Amino acid sequence: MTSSREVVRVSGLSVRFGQAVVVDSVSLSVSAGECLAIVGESGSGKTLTAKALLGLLPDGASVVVDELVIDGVDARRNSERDWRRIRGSRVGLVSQDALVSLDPLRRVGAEVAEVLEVHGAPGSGERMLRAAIVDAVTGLLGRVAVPEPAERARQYPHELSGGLRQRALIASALAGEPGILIADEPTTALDVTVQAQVLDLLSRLRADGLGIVVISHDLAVVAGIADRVAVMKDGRIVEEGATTEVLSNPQHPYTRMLLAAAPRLPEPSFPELVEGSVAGGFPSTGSGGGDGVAPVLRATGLGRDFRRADGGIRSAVDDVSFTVRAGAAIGVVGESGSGKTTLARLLLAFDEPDRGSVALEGHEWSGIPERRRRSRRGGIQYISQDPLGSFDPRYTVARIVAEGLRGDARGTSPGGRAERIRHLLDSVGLDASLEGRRPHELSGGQRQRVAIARALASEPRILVCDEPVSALDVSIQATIIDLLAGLRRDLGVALVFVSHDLAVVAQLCDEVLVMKEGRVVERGSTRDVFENPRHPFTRALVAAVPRMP
Amino acid sequence: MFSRPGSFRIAGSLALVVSAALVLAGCSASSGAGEKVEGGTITFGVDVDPVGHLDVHSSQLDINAILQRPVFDSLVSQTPDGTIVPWLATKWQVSDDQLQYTFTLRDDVTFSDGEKFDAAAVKANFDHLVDPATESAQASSLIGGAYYAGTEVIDPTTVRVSFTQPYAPFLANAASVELGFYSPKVLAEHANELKAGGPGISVGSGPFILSKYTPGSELVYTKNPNYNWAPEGATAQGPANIDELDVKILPESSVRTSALTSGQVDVIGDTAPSSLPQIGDGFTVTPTESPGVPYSLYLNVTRPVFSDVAVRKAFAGGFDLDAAVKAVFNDSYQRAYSILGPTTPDSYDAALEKSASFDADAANDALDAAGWSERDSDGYRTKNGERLSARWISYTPVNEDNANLANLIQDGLKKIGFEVVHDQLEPGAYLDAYLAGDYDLTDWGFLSADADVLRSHLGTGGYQNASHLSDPEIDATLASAVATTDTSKRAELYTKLQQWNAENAVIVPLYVPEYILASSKKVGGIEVDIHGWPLFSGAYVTK
Amino acid sequence: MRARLRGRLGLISAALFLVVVIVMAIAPWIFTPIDPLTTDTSQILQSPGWGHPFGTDQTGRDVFTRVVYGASYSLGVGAGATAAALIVGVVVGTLVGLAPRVVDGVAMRGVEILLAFPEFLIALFAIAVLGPGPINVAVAVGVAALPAYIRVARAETLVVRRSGYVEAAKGMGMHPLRVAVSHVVPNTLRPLGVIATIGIGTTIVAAAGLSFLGLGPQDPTPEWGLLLSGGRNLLGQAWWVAFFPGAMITLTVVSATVVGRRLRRAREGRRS
Amino acid sequence: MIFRRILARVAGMLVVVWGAATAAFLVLKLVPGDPVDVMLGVSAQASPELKQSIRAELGLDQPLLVQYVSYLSRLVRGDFGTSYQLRLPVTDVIGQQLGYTLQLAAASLALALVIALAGAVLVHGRAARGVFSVLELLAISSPPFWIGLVLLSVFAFGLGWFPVAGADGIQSLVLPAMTIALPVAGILGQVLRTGLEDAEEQPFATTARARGAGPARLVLRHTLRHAAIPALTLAGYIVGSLLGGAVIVESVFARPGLGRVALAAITNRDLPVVMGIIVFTAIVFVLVNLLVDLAYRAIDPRIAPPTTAIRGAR
Repeated sequence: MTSSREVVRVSGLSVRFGQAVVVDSVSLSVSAGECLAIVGESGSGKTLTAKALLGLLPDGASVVVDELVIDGVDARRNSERDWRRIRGSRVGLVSQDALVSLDPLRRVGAEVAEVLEVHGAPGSGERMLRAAIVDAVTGLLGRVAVPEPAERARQYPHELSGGLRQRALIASALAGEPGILIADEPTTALDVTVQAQVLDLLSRLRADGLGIVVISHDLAVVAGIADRVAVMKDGRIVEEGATTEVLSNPQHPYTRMLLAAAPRLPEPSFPELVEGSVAGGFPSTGSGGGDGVAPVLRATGLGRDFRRADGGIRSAVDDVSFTVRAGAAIGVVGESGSGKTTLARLLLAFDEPDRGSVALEGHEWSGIPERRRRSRRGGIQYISQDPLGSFDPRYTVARIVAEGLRGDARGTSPGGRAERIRHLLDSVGLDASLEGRRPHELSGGQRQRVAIARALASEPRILVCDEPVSALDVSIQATIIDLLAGLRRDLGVALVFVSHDLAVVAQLCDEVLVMKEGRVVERGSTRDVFENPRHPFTRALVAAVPRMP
Repeated sequence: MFSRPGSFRIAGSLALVVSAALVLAGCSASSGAGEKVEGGTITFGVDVDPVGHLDVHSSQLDINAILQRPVFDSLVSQTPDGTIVPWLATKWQVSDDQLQYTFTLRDDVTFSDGEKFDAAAVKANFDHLVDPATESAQASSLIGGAYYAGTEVIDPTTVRVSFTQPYAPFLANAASVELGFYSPKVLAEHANELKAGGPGISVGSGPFILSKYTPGSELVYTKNPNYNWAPEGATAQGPANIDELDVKILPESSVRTSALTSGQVDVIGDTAPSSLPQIGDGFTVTPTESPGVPYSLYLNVTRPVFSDVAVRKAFAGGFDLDAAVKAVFNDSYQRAYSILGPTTPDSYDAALEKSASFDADAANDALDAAGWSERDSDGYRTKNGERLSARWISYTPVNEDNANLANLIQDGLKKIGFEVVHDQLEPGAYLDAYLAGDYDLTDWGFLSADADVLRSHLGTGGYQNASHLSDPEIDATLASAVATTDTSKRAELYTKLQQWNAENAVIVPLYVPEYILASSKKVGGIEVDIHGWPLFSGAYVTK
Repeated sequence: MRARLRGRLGLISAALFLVVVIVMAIAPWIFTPIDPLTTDTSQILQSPGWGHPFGTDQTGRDVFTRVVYGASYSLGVGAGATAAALIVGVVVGTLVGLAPRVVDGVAMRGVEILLAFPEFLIALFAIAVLGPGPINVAVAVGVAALPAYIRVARAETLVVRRSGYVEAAKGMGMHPLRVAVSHVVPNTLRPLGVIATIGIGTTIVAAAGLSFLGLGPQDPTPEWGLLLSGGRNLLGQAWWVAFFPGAMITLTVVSATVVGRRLRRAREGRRS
Repeated sequence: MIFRRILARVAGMLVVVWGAATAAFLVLKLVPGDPVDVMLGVSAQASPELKQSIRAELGLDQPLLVQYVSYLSRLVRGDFGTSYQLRLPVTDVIGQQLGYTLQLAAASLALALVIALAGAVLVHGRAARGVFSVLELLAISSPPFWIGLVLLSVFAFGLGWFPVAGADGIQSLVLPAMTIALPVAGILGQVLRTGLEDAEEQPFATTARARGAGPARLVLRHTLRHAAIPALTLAGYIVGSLLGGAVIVESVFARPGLGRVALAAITNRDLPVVMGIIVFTAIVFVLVNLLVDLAYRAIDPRIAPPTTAIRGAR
């Protein structure tokens, strides 16, 4: 590691906007063939640090730096023109979500070719002929393991899958053969199995001698690829060291907190393989309250079809059955498009099933007129990924929560109501002083708590949560999960918890359904499923989850 | 017809009898500053597009009369002093009972499409213009309306026009472009397209040929090289001097003015008096006072407010007309004193000039005496709780100068406690109100080269009798005036009528409109007729 | 910081100007002691000066006074026609937005046909049907503005109807009528109100345009478009007769637009 | 599949034109007053017999439905009827004047595009953009007739650089085209600029810059296409401005053209011409929307955006 050439050397980097210091005396260095991970939560300054390495800080940012060497070039006094010479040729950028990071209006090949058009042939800088560029683009796409690279080059980003898009984005960053690659949350938008493949690719590139800086909010993601980790908080690097060292023996309390907050998945073992689906049966899923407890919610053979653009039929949910008993917590996991959200909507009767039925508290819930459901809706409540969208922007927190109160509670005296609202806010850990705020004045965590308070207002028996913590920082995520676990414990509320994040489900739920293409491919107790996955898909899913050493 | 700022001839369209005599070889409107050149092009900016009204026999637009004169010839011609001279007819004879006019025609005249001009052509044209299918109002009344009996061919060069009653204005009217001649071939083949007009359709025997027409934009005339039958005594004989006459349609008066001053056009018609200072000295300006009834207010004597002659007189003298006309027209147009314009042949009573003047005290006294002595909260006079108020209807669009004049009049009358409500009505609504008599006063000026115009304005049941006057004595005077060709006798009768109106204030004349022609010094030889309209047969450009 | 102050300054002056114009429309006599119809043959075409800040016209009327009195018609038409179009637009648009898909489809086809025409041409065609006149001009510009409001109201209704909070309300067992009253309508009205603020400007210009073409009120009524039209032949000698009414229209519209945009930005800022 | 889509599209276009034609027919039947009176002019004292014969000739004595069917069948054959006022077939009236208006519209559009693009692409820096956006606001808010008069009095009456009126050559086109172009350029410029600024903040722009792309490349290869999408939604509004502007500008500058015809037809209640212009406008808009859709598809490979153009965006 020390023998290699240094490709990035920064010391004393500070970035400020007006009076606010957003990056504070950051120093770091990366050698060829080394991967440095910068980890931090939103607002920690990690992305700005990365952008400073490309000279891409937004207008209004003022930079002070003692040392800034990019692939052998002193970039301290770089003009915009100087930066342009470096970008792409000496330092490449891979950002989150290639769907928007590749120009959606241009073909993939054109995007990959851009560096070559701007800088000419890598090394020589000679102008490249059209044909040479096409060959080079095909070669680059092949190098990042894009199948049928020549054809893919002629497609548009939206026509590629998420994984291929991200690979194409990496190819475009590699086109100028830079010494250093800045990867800003390169896998955040990807499904876990695809994420593993992209991380694999990055490791391979590192092995080929590329210096890589990975920016991530997720310690687990970087654990497998980074040689060293720098933890950032409030613009400063609070801890830096070899990855294994930092993860196993964190020094800074913030690092410790991050590690503690990150949900973990137990190490799986892969015993005998069972082919085929286990769906369709009606296995006992009763737990928590024991077998004698009546089911709160029962789904029987649920199916829901949608018409595809080409006229065909796609079953978003197909033959799904399960039972939720009082106080139970069931996780529903799967990758994007697996039908998780459609299932949640069917349970909530926001949508009607084409096949099968849902029963709530022993009475039919699907297939009846809405007006017959209305009075019973208080019994089942919904927490969405986007709480802000679920609030009327004109309402105050108090009014939002009040809306959730059941008819009888609404009828009580104003004082009683106010008391109840305060109690609800208190139960989700919100200060009563927030009552007068409007949704846009709240933080993400606060919003989710308000949403939960509103849901609790009608004293539901069951909460259906659709990715309730995906948009939150890991520390906030942990507190919301704790809150939900506490509510379940204290109030006996059952949970249906839809998530792409196996670790979160493992932490909160005692049973899990694994969905793929609308069907349940595996089910069982969380421990069983995650520790001894039997279905190949579950295995791949579990195996792909990044783990900390 | 509704275009001239000076003469708002709404009612011309309602005409039974209108006379519009034209004159060739009139006064010269321009004399070039440089050396005269053969050929060349003159551009002429006009205000109105005659689109859809190009048929001389049915059109009622002044602009059509101006723009078709170069193309269409008439039997006779009239000089600015009213003298009738031979044109396509070399001589004529009027029968003793004044019911038959026999014309002897030139035998060397051809239409520009090669057709021969002869007695049959005259009959074909006159038959056409009285044919109901032609929908002619103007030309059919010029030829005598109900008095017209018919036209017969005596031989190829002799034609006779007959009347049921003596009709003195006929000769003057025969000089008008409305009684001009189409090629008989056009009448036979293109009768339905005459209104749309254009090359190959608007075909006459005149010194110019309409060669291009772009509606909304321009008309181009090329000279008729065979032309050799100008009116007797005209300064320009033979073919026209210029090769081409380009007419540009420029509706805004300010636009016309600056088109002239910037050299974009050589001549402009209907120049706004207010723009004269802008035109300046480098140009020739030829104003011609229009004959006929000046721009006037017609007080409806059948309505309570104006049935009292004292109120009418108070109205007429109750506002400062001199100041108003001066303010609006900048000394360009003269205030009118009589119901006939000074240039109307053989009729004008100059004795009336300066006879009437603004006298607010007299008007106030008269109104007090007439019983309108109380005032309401708005300062208007009342009688028996009824406000002294008159409804003035105008036909839209009202040109700006007249609108300004109306404002001054309204405001002036307000000061003596006389309310005038000015309703500007779109044509349909105006016509409804007009025909129903649902108004106290209305306004227009009526262009005419014969004083017989008064018959329709003052005669019982006359179509322009907006005052609803019905006076047997007046009717008798009008009837004897139209039946005599003795000019001094006519003048005497019309003077009587003018003085009668001055006493009775049935019509309140406001100003004498003028047709103002302005031309660049780069062109010369343009003459104007009795209306002030330009004639281009002798026009030339200079180096 | 400076840019923010400058933006604020623009907003404040725009709002102030609007207030002044509104006061002009309601109580013109505060600004000028003169009657807008009073002529004075001794004061014809005076250039702007102490006695006549905007000069005088061809009959000696004070242009400033006429501009002040003109505010009431222009603003009245602007506000009245816009309000009428807004109300009808919201009612129709919301109903269409809440209606079954078939009704919605048919209605929107109709609106799209109307939307195929430029607003000003619709107003002109409306005048062709109604005939010219001051009231008809107001009706015409209102009719012309209507399709856009229907469309926006419907689109907003659909957005609100599919929004998380309406779903949440439904999930709480709220009656659809109550959902409509407490969520859908108020949230639909907000963006429309903002659009309407800007729409007033468009309407004023359209109405003035019709007057300018001689299809609206007639002289001597003081109306901005008509005043402007009255000055068009005087451009060479008395620019002020046409200039000030035009400037007044522009400033009013600019002010309405600035205020409307600011409201919109406030709204959008809240949303994201 | 594609064939079916084209068919559906054409059917949709026909429905819009048919709707406009029907609306025009119905609404204009509501026009008060006897069309025959209009036709003859207020002046003519035509006998009732003559009026009746004209009415019969025009089919006005038929039941409404019969009139409607014959009106549609004539439309299909391209016969828009005959102008009451001009005594010419409506197709001729429109045909004669179309050239002038197209000329004006094309010149205005070109000017507007040049101004808007120059303003959006070339104007940099906070202060300059601020000034430019104020100018845009003024251009958008000023009534077109006022802009026309101001341009006239400065450049034609004052400086004498351009002719005051008419339709002779390029010179006479400058001021009228500018009058229409300024407000259009104002709106277009704003939309383009906002579009460019939005696109510049998108991740793909950062990626492009990270590849070393300079500002010119960024605009030309990336952001301008993105900015063109919202600008395209203005197409309907712009064509509306061009046609509506033509009515006023042709009047102010004494130019021939469709706008003048429309205004004259409206003031004279020349119903066949009014109907002809309505149907003509509908056809223009249907075609414009088709072009806009094609342009969308050419610019944006993703799902096709809504088919109708939005207007009134200010």
